Amino acid sequence: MDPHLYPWIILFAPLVAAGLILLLLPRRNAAAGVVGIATAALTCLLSWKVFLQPELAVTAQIPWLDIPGVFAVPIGVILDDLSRVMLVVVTTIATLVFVYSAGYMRGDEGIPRYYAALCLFLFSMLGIVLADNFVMMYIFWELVGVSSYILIGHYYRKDSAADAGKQAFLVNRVGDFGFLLGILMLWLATGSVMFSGIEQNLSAVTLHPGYLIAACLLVFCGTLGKSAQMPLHVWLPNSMEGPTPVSSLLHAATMVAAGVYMLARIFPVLLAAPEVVRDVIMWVGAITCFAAGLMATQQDDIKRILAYSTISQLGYMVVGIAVAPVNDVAMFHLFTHAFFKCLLFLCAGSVIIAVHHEQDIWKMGGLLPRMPLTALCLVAGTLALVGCPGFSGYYSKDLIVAYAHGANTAVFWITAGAALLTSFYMFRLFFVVFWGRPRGSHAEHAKQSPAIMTIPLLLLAVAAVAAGYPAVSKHFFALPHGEIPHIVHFALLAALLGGLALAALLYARSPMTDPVRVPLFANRFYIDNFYDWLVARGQGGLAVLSSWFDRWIIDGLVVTGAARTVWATGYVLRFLQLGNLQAYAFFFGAGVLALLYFLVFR
Amino acid sequence: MSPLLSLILIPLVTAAFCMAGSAPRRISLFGAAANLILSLYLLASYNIEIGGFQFVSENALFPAYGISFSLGADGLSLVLLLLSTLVTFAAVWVTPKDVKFGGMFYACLLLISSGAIGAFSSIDLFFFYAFHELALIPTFLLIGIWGSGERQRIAWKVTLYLAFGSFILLLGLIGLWLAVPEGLRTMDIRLLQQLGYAGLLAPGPAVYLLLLFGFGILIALFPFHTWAPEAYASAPAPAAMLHAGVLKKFGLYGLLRLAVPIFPAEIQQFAHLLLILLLGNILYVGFVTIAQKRLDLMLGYSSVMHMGYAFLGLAALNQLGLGGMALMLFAHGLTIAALFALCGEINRRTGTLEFAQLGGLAGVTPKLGLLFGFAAMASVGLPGFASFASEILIFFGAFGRGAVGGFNWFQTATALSLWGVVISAIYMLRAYRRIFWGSRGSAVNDDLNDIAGGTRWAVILLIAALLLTGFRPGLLLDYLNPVFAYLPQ
Amino acid sequence: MLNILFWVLSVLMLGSAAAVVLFRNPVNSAMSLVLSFLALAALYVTLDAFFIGIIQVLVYAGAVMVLFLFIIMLLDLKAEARRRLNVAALGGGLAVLAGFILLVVQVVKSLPAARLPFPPLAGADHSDVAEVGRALFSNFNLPFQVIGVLLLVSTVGVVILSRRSLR
Amino acid sequence: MNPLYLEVFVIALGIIMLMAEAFAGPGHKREIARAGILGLLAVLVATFWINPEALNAAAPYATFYRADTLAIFLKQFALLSTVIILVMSLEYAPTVEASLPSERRGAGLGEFYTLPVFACAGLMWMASAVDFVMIFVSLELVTISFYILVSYLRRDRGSLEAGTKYLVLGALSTGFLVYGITWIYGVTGQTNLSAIAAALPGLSQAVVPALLFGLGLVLVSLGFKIAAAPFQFWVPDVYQGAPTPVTAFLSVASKAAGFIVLLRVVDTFVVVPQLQAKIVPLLAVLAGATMIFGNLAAIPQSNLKRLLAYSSIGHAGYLLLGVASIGAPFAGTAILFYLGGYLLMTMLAFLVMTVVAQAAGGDDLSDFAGLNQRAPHLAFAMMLAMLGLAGLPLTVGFLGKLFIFESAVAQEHYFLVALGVITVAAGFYYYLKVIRAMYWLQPADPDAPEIPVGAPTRLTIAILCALIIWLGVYPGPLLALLP
Amino acid sequence: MPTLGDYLLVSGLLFSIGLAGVLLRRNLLIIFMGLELMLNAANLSLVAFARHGVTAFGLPDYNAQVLVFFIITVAAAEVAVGLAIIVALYRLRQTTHVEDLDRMKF
Repeated sequence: MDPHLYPWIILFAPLVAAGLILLLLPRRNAAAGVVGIATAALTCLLSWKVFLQPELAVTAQIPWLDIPGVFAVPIGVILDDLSRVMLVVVTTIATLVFVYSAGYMRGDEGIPRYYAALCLFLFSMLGIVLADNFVMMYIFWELVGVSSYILIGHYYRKDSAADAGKQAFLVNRVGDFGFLLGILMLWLATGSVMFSGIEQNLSAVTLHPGYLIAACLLVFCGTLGKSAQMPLHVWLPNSMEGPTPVSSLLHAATMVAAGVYMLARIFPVLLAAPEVVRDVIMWVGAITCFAAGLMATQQDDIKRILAYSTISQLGYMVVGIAVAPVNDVAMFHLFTHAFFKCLLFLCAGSVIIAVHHEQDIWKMGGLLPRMPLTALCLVAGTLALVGCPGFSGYYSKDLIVAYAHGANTAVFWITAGAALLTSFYMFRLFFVVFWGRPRGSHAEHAKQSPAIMTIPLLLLAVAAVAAGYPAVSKHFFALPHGEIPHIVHFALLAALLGGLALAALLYARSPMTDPVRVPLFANRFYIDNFYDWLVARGQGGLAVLSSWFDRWIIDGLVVTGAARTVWATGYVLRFLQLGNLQAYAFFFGAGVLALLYFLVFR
Repeated sequence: MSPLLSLILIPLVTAAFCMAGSAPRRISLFGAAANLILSLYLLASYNIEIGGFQFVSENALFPAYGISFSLGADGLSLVLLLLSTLVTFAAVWVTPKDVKFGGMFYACLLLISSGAIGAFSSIDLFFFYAFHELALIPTFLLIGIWGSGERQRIAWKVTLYLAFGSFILLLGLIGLWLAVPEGLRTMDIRLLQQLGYAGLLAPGPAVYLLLLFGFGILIALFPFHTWAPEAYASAPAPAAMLHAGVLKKFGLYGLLRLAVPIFPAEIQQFAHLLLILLLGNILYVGFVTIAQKRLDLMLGYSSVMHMGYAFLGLAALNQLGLGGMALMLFAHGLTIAALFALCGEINRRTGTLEFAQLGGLAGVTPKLGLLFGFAAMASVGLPGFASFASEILIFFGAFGRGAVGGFNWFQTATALSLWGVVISAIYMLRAYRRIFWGSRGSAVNDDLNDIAGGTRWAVILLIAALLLTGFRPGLLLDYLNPVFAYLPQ
Repeated sequence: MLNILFWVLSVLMLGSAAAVVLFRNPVNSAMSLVLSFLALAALYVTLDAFFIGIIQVLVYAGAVMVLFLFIIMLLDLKAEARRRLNVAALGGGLAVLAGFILLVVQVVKSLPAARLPFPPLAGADHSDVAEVGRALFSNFNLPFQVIGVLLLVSTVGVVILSRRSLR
Repeated sequence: MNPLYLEVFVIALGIIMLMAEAFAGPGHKREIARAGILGLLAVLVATFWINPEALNAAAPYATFYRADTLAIFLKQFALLSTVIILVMSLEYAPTVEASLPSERRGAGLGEFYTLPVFACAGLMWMASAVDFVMIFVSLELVTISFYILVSYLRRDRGSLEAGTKYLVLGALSTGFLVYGITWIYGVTGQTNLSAIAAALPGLSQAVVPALLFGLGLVLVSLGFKIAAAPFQFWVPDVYQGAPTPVTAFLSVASKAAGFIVLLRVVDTFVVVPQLQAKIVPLLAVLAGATMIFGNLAAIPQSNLKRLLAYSSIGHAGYLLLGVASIGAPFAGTAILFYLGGYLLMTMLAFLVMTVVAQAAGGDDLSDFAGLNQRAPHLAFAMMLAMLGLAGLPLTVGFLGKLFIFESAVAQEHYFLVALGVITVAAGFYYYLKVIRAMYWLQPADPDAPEIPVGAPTRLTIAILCALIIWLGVYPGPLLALLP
Repeated sequence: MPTLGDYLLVSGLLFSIGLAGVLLRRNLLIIFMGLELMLNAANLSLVAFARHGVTAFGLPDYNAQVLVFFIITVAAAEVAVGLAIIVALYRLRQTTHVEDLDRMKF
């Protein structure tokens, strides 16, 4: 088969699968699963093929929105190192998660819906990866949003799930508002929506630095929403209402990374833009990664802990984009993070299954002997995440922190501190869940999950360990070989050990409840409450006000008022018809008088 | 007989048969289907290379005034004709079989349809106006007899409001006609457009404002919008589909037909006013929409809100904006029609549209939930639906009027309109979550039957059309682009 | 001499006309109406309109008045029972009247010809009965026939309206 | 054929009908009406074959009588409306019989059928009258016939009351008319319109007030005829009280004749710019007042006859707007076209009303409740009439308004046009009230019997409906009759 | 020698008196008499004008007098019909008073 068709097949196969499942197999659980997995596998296979033949370049485009001579938005694919790597990551992980889901979702009523949505997501995600222009990226950007909305709301009967889905979509829309506006500004300045075109004509904009800054920052809003950076991070923890595989695929490994990927995609623009842009990005990332870490330390829901950790890690990547001279640095961390965070989530998933959909870590405990395999994987993932030397996270995270050190000392210390937090809450998780005595009957009788779930775990565990080795990463990234300053190594190692020690100190004796309580962290700095207040009071109040105005002023006073006036006039006029002949004669005479005066003497 | 004439006459004749009596549903379904097929045939047989008005037929009625019954269709008309026939077919199809006074009900629907078709396909000013008025009385009857809630008060309000609007419009048209230099006096829209291009026709701002507000009232331009939501809330679902989906588009069509070619200068002159008003539509009405507690009212307000985007396209006055506007007429027509159809279905099952009493409906009627989900997503402008393509075009068109480095009126307006996209997501998702997700509402119980039969297929038809044109907007843009190709960039 | 006659007649006519309006009893009103009509006929004569004067006497003072009196007798109307005086109507009516009179006076004043005396007539040897008759039956033939139809119609109408019971 | 004969024929027809009435047996009264209908139709046909050249310009009558297109149109107008009136009277016969003191049934019916014919002759003369003398006598012929017809139902309080009101106010306006003619004659020394027009330019500035005084008085009495505010007060009461066919006759034929005379008079005087500057504003004011009063005061009405009375005032307003726009090329045409459409729609409305009122026993809106379920065809016809009167496109009524407004805009009566739009919108309200009654409401008595409709009436209704729509789409034929 | 103006003034006053009868009196018969007075006033002016506008032959303008003749005739007819109506009204209602005609209003 002509390899030039590979990207198209990769892109559209999932869509076809989604349609197929939705239309033909609305009741067939097994078949739906098979179709879904097969599709994912196919895309994965083809992605590897594409990855392994770098000379393959596709220039063909499908015209989508085309106004001759004025404006054209094609559907086209761009195949460079960036998208090749991303393709591989996405499809591989997706395949594993698809398989894992078959086990995790067993017995669920909405399996076809689930797989259809997963396929739709895969389609959209691949669209983002392959997009060769901004509008196309925006299209799939929206589509991943909606598929995430559907998947988070998979258990739609649960009010919490329904709300979470809605919130995720809306928060992303807020981000996309800025994103699209940024796209519009860049288009107006460069006259093109193609990434290539924008980069070529960028010189035109540099005359208006302010304009360019605004444009870049607005585009960055897209990242804020999609990659859950402060202050738009609130939706990601709530999205944990969705099934765990979804959390691992969308909300840990791939979708949330799309924001970073987008920044990497427009990296040249960011470089060309004034320094301010990258400073802002850097600070946002730094703050996010630290604050999210703080919040993670006080969560009790196993998935929420991981969710905050994801936010924090995304923060690292954003920093990486801002501080590193090449986008590969951030992409490298995205790459490794995808594997180990996905792994962690899948472990959490199997734990949750084992304890009958219990997610509160304070009802678990002592699972190490009962499900050793899962525990092993989880440890691997944790070590990778905390950046233990020899594990993938070590390489990628250190690189970012190193560049941060080069760029800005404060940011360096913040990121280092975040590393400390990371190791603390991860080991806290480990100790509370696996260490000591079970804290409930479910935890008592927990047992290792079936093979269909454990096999993906093991594969991912391998990846999580090995993905960082230079021997591996050199095939994927062209990383700069700068000498990493010792201070960085020292600080990070200290952070790791410090976190571990602190966690062990507090939780190794497996207390029944959390010995430390920091309401500020537990309540996520009350940011969510602030947003709730804003939506309820601000938006709701404004809405009610304007509705009142519409009802009583515009409609009531103006429209109905006018009508009433006419009606009343008629009512008054009719009472001139007294029915009395003498009165009529008088009116007649008066009329004559008026008329004659008007005619003769005016 | 010219195909367009038969396109107008088929509904009329069918309506007459319905009045006469037997099996009105079957007859009108047949008639609507025939019309749909005919309009598709017209689209197919329209020659895009040649462009311009085709299938033209003229017979002069009153030379002194230049009135002649002439029909013709260019790309724009054809797209709207397709919209009309599609929605009519769907509306007839979703009509409940047990509707009372069936004959008259279908007759009214078909009359509205035929009026809209006539307006879209006449190239004579007089009939362009007259055909639209044909729909006024059927609306009055539909709301007054079959409406819900305060049907009588609302029927009065709507009819009088629209009558008033169309008389303002009439004044505008008279002014336009009088502005034609003596000797060239004509009501032929093609000639008027030619004169407009040639700059021989300068009726001046007053006439433009008359047209803007005359049409504006019909389109529910802020602040003349208050008739619409109540009307759609009260009207029976098929009537709401036709009125919101097709009839309301007449105003925008008229602006595209007359204002754009003849009043480009005035549109520029009053662009700021227009921008302010349309922001009223998008933001102010958007917030009003958020505050609604009933689905039907919410949909009514949302349809008002979306008109704001169309006006944004008009204000942009370039090929992008106008193309997007034309595309939006089509997309929004189908979307709102589907939504109202489903709204009617929900009402028939649960007997209420109060969010407070609904909830968890998707568990009981999954297909209904799925279809509503599609329609709602189309309404919030999700990519893949024609709505998205049209909005994108409009936004790019309007923003394109901006200046690099600065941030002028158009850019500001576009930015604020973009926020409207967020607003529409807010209320649509909230409605979906309140009705279909979450825990069961008081009006929802297990023995509600899922959507089925004609309604289901009608809605699927509408959504399929939306998806098709969303994936390949070219299908319609190929017809629309030539219409605005003359515009300067 | 003619001057005095004119003023006497005018005062008589206007006075009796006013009496028509002022009397409470219809019979008295009718009587003073006769007087006013007779004075008017005399005024016609002062304007050399002998034929019109005679017609005036015959038709009005004769036929019309008889009709009035006959009806008054037939319905045997007494003096109006004193009803509550409608002040508004009275005031309004008087105001309108005053205005109208003012208007007329203004107009008459404004007319230049009004100040001139009447031009003399060429001799007194013409019979205006003949003149009027000629005009009536030659020039005014068409209107004359219309008047005929009018009289026919009114005859029919009167019969229809006033017969006690129709056959 | 000489146009003079037309009136002669009509008069002859009337006299024959009177004779027949005198000698015909009790059961044959209806034949008289049928004969009248046929005769008038014959004359109507004849109007298409006359040639005005046959008029001898030298003949004495030539100074009184003119047979231009305007006149011919109004003659046809009068004939057609009289025919319809007679058809209506046939349906109305039971009421007449019931409210006359008669020894045997049918007494007095013959005259009821005959008087309209004489009135018709009067209208036809009015159409041709170009001399104040002629105007006066023909107008009085019409007026006196109407005095009799309005108060015809002697047993009916309403009818007599209406008759009295009409009589007093009509006589009052006659007085003003005569006085006005006097003054015009006094200033110009002429009674013939063309002679006056010839004399006007030579007049000195000083006599202008006197002239305007006379003209004003004439306008007053014409305003009374066409029910222009503030001389419209008689209209609602008289229309409501009079026998329905007579009401229809009043509101269509006598109004139309009034407008023709008004047109002729105004045409005569506007030739002098100074006078035009005085007259046109006056007409504009009258038009505005009339539109407002008619349309707004109609809104609260609940009796259909009274409602139509107010609406006819409103239409007089629009017609006056046309007269005020005299000088616009199409104004004359517009007015006549409007009148033509007005005839069709009003006659249709009254015809249906007569039929329904006979069956329902009243002409309140409540008597029309649910008519759609009882007699869908009648309801449809009524709806058509109402929509036409409201001025909905594709009915002849819309074209009329369109032409009038067009002329008004051309003459830059912007304020009046705005007023017109508002009042038209208000007009929708009360016309739709009728439709609402017929279609929304439930009939008081669901199983009421079928409403009987005579064959001629059915035919007439059908023709009128067809004409309203046909002329609304294709005005050519009607326009062909106009100057 | 009285001028045209005097006659016009007198006739104007007569007209006003007739008008007064219509406006102020509430008895139909008197009102009717008032109407007659108005017509006669008009006649007086007409005759005066006729006398003033002497023709070429030095005679009064008889056309005007013919008009007067017509007016008198019409007036007579009007009186006949009017009185008939009043009689009919009286038979039905036993009144000739305008304020009793109040069935139709508003």
